[in-house]
Amino acid sequence: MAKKSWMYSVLEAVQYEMRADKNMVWFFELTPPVAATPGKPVINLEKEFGRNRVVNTGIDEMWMAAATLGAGLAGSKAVTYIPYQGNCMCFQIIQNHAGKLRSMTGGVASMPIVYILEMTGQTPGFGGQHSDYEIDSYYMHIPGVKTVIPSTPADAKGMMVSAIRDPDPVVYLYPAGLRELMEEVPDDQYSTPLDKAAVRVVGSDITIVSSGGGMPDVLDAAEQLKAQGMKPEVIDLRCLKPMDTDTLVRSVQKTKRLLTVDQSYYTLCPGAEVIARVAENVDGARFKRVAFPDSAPPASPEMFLWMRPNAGHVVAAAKKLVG
Amino acid sequence: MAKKSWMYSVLEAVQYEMRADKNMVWFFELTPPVAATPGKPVINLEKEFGRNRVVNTGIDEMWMAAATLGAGLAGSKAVTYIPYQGNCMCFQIIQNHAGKLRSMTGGVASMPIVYILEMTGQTPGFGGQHSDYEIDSYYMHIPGVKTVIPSTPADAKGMMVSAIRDPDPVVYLYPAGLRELMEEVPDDQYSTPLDKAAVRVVGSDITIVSSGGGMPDVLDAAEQLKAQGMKPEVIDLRCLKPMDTDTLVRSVQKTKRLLTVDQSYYTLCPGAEVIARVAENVDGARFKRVAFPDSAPPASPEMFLWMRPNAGHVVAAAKKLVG
Amino acid sequence: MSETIDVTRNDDIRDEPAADPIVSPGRRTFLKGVAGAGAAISLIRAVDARAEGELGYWAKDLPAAKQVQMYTDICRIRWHERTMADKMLTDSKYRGYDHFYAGQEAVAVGVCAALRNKGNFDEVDYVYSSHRSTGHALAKGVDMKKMAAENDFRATGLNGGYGGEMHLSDKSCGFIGADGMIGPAPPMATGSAFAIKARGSKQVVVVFAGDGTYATPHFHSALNNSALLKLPFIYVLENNLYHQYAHYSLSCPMKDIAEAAGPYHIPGVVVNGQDVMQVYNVARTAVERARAGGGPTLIEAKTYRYYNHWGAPGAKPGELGAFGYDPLAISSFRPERELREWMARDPVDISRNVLVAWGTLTRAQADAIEAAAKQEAIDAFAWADAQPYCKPEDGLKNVFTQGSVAARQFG
Amino acid sequence: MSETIDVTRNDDIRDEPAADPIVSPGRRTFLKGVAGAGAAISLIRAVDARAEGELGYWAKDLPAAKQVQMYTDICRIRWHERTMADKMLTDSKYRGYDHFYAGQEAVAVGVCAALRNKGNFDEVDYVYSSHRSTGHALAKGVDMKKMAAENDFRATGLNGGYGGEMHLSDKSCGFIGADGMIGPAPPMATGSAFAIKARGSKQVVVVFAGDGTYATPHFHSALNNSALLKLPFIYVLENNLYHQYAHYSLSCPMKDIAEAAGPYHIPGVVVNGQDVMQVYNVARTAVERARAGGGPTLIEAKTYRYYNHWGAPGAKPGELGAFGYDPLAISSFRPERELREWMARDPVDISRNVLVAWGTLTRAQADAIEAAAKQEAIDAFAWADAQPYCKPEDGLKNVFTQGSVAARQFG
Ligand SMILES: Cc1ncc(C[n+]2csc(CCOP(=O)(O)OP(=O)(O)O)c2C)c(N)n1
Ligand SMILES: Cc1ncc(C[n+]2csc(CCOP(=O)(O)OP(=O)(O)O)c2C)c(N)n1
Ligand SMILES: [Mg+2]
Ligand SMILES: [Mg+2]
Repeated sequence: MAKKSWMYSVLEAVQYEMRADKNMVWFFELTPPVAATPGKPVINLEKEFGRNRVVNTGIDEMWMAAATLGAGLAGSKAVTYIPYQGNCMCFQIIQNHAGKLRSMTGGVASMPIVYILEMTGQTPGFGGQHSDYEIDSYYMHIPGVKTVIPSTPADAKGMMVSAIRDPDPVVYLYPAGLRELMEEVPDDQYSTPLDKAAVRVVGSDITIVSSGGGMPDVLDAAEQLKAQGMKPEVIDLRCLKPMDTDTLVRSVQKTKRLLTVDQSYYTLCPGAEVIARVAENVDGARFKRVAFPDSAPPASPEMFLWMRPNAGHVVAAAKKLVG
Repeated sequence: MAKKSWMYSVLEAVQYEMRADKNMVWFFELTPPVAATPGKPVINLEKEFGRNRVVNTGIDEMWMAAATLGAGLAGSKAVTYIPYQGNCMCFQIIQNHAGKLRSMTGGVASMPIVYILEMTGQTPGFGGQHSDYEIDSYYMHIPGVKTVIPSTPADAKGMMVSAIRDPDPVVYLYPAGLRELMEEVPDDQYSTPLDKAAVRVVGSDITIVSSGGGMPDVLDAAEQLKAQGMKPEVIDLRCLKPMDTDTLVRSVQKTKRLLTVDQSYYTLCPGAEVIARVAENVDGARFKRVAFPDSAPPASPEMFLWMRPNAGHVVAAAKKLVG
Repeated sequence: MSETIDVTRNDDIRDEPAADPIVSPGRRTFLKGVAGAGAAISLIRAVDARAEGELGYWAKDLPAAKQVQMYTDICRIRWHERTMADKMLTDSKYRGYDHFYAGQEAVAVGVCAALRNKGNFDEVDYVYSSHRSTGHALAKGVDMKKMAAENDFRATGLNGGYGGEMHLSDKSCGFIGADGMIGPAPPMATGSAFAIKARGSKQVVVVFAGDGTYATPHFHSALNNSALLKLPFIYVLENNLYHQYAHYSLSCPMKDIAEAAGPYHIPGVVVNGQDVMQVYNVARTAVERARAGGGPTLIEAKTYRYYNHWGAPGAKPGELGAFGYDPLAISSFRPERELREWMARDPVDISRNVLVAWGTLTRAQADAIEAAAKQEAIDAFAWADAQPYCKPEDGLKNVFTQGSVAARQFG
Repeated sequence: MSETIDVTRNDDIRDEPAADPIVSPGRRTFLKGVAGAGAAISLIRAVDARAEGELGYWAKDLPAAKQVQMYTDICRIRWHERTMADKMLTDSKYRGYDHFYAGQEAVAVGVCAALRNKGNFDEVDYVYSSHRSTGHALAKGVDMKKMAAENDFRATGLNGGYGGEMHLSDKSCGFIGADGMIGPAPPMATGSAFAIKARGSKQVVVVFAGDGTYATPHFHSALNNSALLKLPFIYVLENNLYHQYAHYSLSCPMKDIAEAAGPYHIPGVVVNGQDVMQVYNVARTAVERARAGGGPTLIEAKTYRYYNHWGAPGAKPGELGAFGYDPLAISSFRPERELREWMARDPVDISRNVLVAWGTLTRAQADAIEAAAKQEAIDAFAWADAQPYCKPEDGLKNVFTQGSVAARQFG
């Protein structure tokens, strides 16, 4: 047990699995799989496992995705880490091949692979392509891949273990804004399921649902609301697909108020699916979404920070919905 | 006025605009822009405007999308027709470039372009990649492009005129299952707005919302329901983004029942957005979705036809919701 | 050769490329040198090599049984195609569609004859195929009956009726599978080759891909990454001159697509795809190179398809090939004379003539093999016809390895 | 030349490539023949051509004013970079980040000197740029003040603060714009070239792209389609040896990336990117070819960046270049000696020395130009500093041409 960052927790999980399985491979692009955390040994997958298993490619995320899939089809576990700039370069391969091959081959194809897709959305000043947070929606519509988005270092580790051990393709979204989060994470290998949401705060007045990069602000907002006497229930989706409908429905049956919070664009954000599932199953509830407007994020910090959902927005929206 | 097919209506619109604007170009892949309809002259854009303006490319839909965008940035109106097999090969270009350049350049970039993206979803026997109907969701989450999906030849023409004349990029989805639809379509050039849903059937008991390839079955179901004494209101979305929230909300305020019908996969289908928008604005309504399961479409006709939403499914779901 | 010839697949023979026998070392060394040089441009023209006394060194070493197996497989593919075409044209209950491989048989068979087609999944060589998959599947060792059932979407088909022709897959012989998209298969195949190199399992990966794949962005990715990483990967580009209704010159700026290998500093080889022995020679060279860690090869096989792009339009029951069908009056639609010219260089005839000339088979034996192949195809389609249809609810299975997804069409 | 030199941009001079004067026809014809041949492999090495007495024919014909403008632009870019580096290192209120272009100035200036940079939007030549955009923008004619304001996200910046460095765009001089993604800009640029050809407007499109773009799938698409359609398109590949922290040999199987032009049957030219006159020569040849309907050219300019990939880490205020920064102890991080070696072949020095050697300028005049360029940069950043910040609500504008989108962050 030690305080670990998101990426350290992930690489710790990977290192363990790569030691256990000599065939497992890792594809990266330019940024080596290296992580350090105070008091723990540096993890450097490239150094430890060599360039024969841990390969640095050119700038070709389509190839990374296709090669990862091909490695999986050859029976080797494979993971790739795709930087956020390339997280849609690989889209078609995941959508049309990784997501469909098991069904199309009637169960013959086996793909024990993980796509770590970096997301940004956190950095003012980079503009449109380098500050966007939108791929959660694109990837959760794809059938045949499990799309998850851990929001804490501990989940990051446990869900990476499950993702690697899962015989099906997993899209593992990494909101890079969580890079600096640190928490106590067990040293042992453990697994966290790929189909369960987490109730982070138990309450009864309103259900607030978010995921990934939205969670820190939502938890902050929940503290503020509690300080003001409200009892919010906070759910971290964690798994976008399959989505844990039961946990959502059970909560809103209790609270009758549902607020979703997304850093993704409003139209067809994950919250739309959350609301639709709950609305199909719970009568007489009230609903509200907080999300990024349907606009590419402008570079200017003034514009960007005003548009990106934050704790203040969540507090205000929750009060409106409950009040 | 004459009976025209979907594609004839579209090419008629394009032919008129290309005659009016000598700079306008068309990119296609293998299948030439040719359409015939009884009693009317054959339209052949390649022949009429020559290979200098109407170009046949290799199998490279990424290039088609990028080249269309580049032509637009150079100030020329440009349209491309991308076959369904390639309708995600071009995804990243539309998502990250066409969709963002206007915002990223602070309004400097101008992109008078149209992406006709063919969809399938209708053909049993082709399997996973050749029978899917899923891109409506992917493309409607993108900001900065208008995503429309006409469902009738008359709308196909009017919305194509608007799309070409629109200064912004338009993703114009073409559900190829509508290929055989014929209806009276005016010969003159006219335009249909890119942001208005159409109320196809006026009713008061339930609002049924669908789009594109789902419409024929929904209209059929509405007839059956009317025959059984129900008064369904049927809305054809037509415009997925921006979505005509007003028309939806007004209808459900009246009916208090909302059924959405999609051939897209359930999770994050367009109906999720429809329900979420209505649920945010109408209290006390009841909601239900009919959609394709979260699975790639199997090739076997028995499996595929059982899974694809049809009129019978809509009738049964409507009765459940109203009853 | 004994007088009775067993035309069923003899995998023990097919799976062992003949051991290196003693032949003129000077000549062999020369040929190997050229093929393996990895020079910037090592474009080797093998077209009509035999006519010029240049038939490569490998084919001449083949044991008779192996030669016969290759001829047999060509016949089996041919009669599978012809039987299927007749089925489509005459049986309205038949639901399968197909992209026919007839005319290109020597490519699939010549290449697969140089591969390991049996063994554990980490021993057998892998083949990635295209939308035009039936020939590749049979050459690799897929069961004809199960394939025929799959192509008509039967529950007991090779892939349970989920896939059909464009998604055939059979791990038992290393047939990773067909893919209906143009482009992605080659880079996917390089990923399998990477996994093989990483685990040291000494397998080789072949992708069969059309001339249409040259223009895809994936072409560059597959060749560049496999060259950089020296992967055991062979790109067999079957240049049948057309993609759908477009002549390849519309999307390729060169005459020989193999020229594209140059900048990657890997061998680019042109071969006469009608002659199975010539195909075998270049494939075997590429396979040895790949297995020895020498990296990838691009093989361009010049060939032709006897039917149209898709289905059997223009064809008549009992007759080979499709003529005179040009629905859209497309400018670059193939001329009928071109087709007749290629049919005069038929892969079945060529392989039969070689074996007769070499004294491996008599004409009568060769005819018997072809007749047996025809019967096998007829039997396979009859078997398929008797298989059960799929259960609708099974459509919710096989999304993931375990369980099934929820029905959503009922609301 | 008069003693007083105006260092502000003189577009009339910059926009007219010198008319074809009388030079030795034999030599010119030879050079044109080589460059324009479109032979399968027309790889021309221009590195050190001047040292070997091979300086091309175009540069020698340039009027003095044009030569001076090129030198001036090199100085302007250099001092823009240096001033911005100092700003980043010393002014905590400065919010801009940057990918520095210092060291590569001769490429942007040599290429843009061969282009039309003024005129209506259907007359001016187009430039597509990369994430490393400031040098390209200045060479093409973008206003330095407005660019500096944009890079600090000011409301009155070139793009209203929406874009920043990676999305600079200015139609008035044909600067279509920067793009932060690696790959898509080249195929997009070919689309502009297609539109130009279709409308017959005789413009030329240049894309500046790094060595990192070679490995992208888009590289093949851009070259293949522009070759097939004979588009007026020039791919200027600035090979500065690294993409981020990876040496280009990790993703390119050849020494000269220009070799990749071969299979497309278009010219592939290597040029010394430190010498503006050599760059101008090859660019001018490519531009004339493109404008005359001869199709595309791939130019590989060998060059180097003096700063690290991004921002100013390792740099010190007032000093040129960034040394000794290697945060991740990355194996292929550039060695300090490599940087020093390239700085010894500095584009500012080289262009200054050429002009002094040719008698176009005295050293004193050249120094005065550089001093004025420095002052211009200082003034530009001062102007930018005084500009207003953006209004938050304006973030909802510019999604579409008309109107604005709804705020959604408030629920
Ligand atoms: C990405 C993509 N675009 C378009 C298609 C439609 N399509 C199917 S086969 C084909 C032609 C392929 O030609 P080629 O690669 O030469 O193979 P051949 O049919 O000649 O065997 C095309 C364009 C597709 N399957 N995938
Ligand atoms: C598709 C994509 N993948 C990754 C990145 C991240 N990235 C930004 S710049 C860069 C290196 C580019 O190298 P090169 O093309 O040589 O240009 P240079 O930086 O040397 O000017 C990378 C990988 C990106 N912007 N886009
Ligand atoms: Mg072909
Ligand atoms: Mg570089």
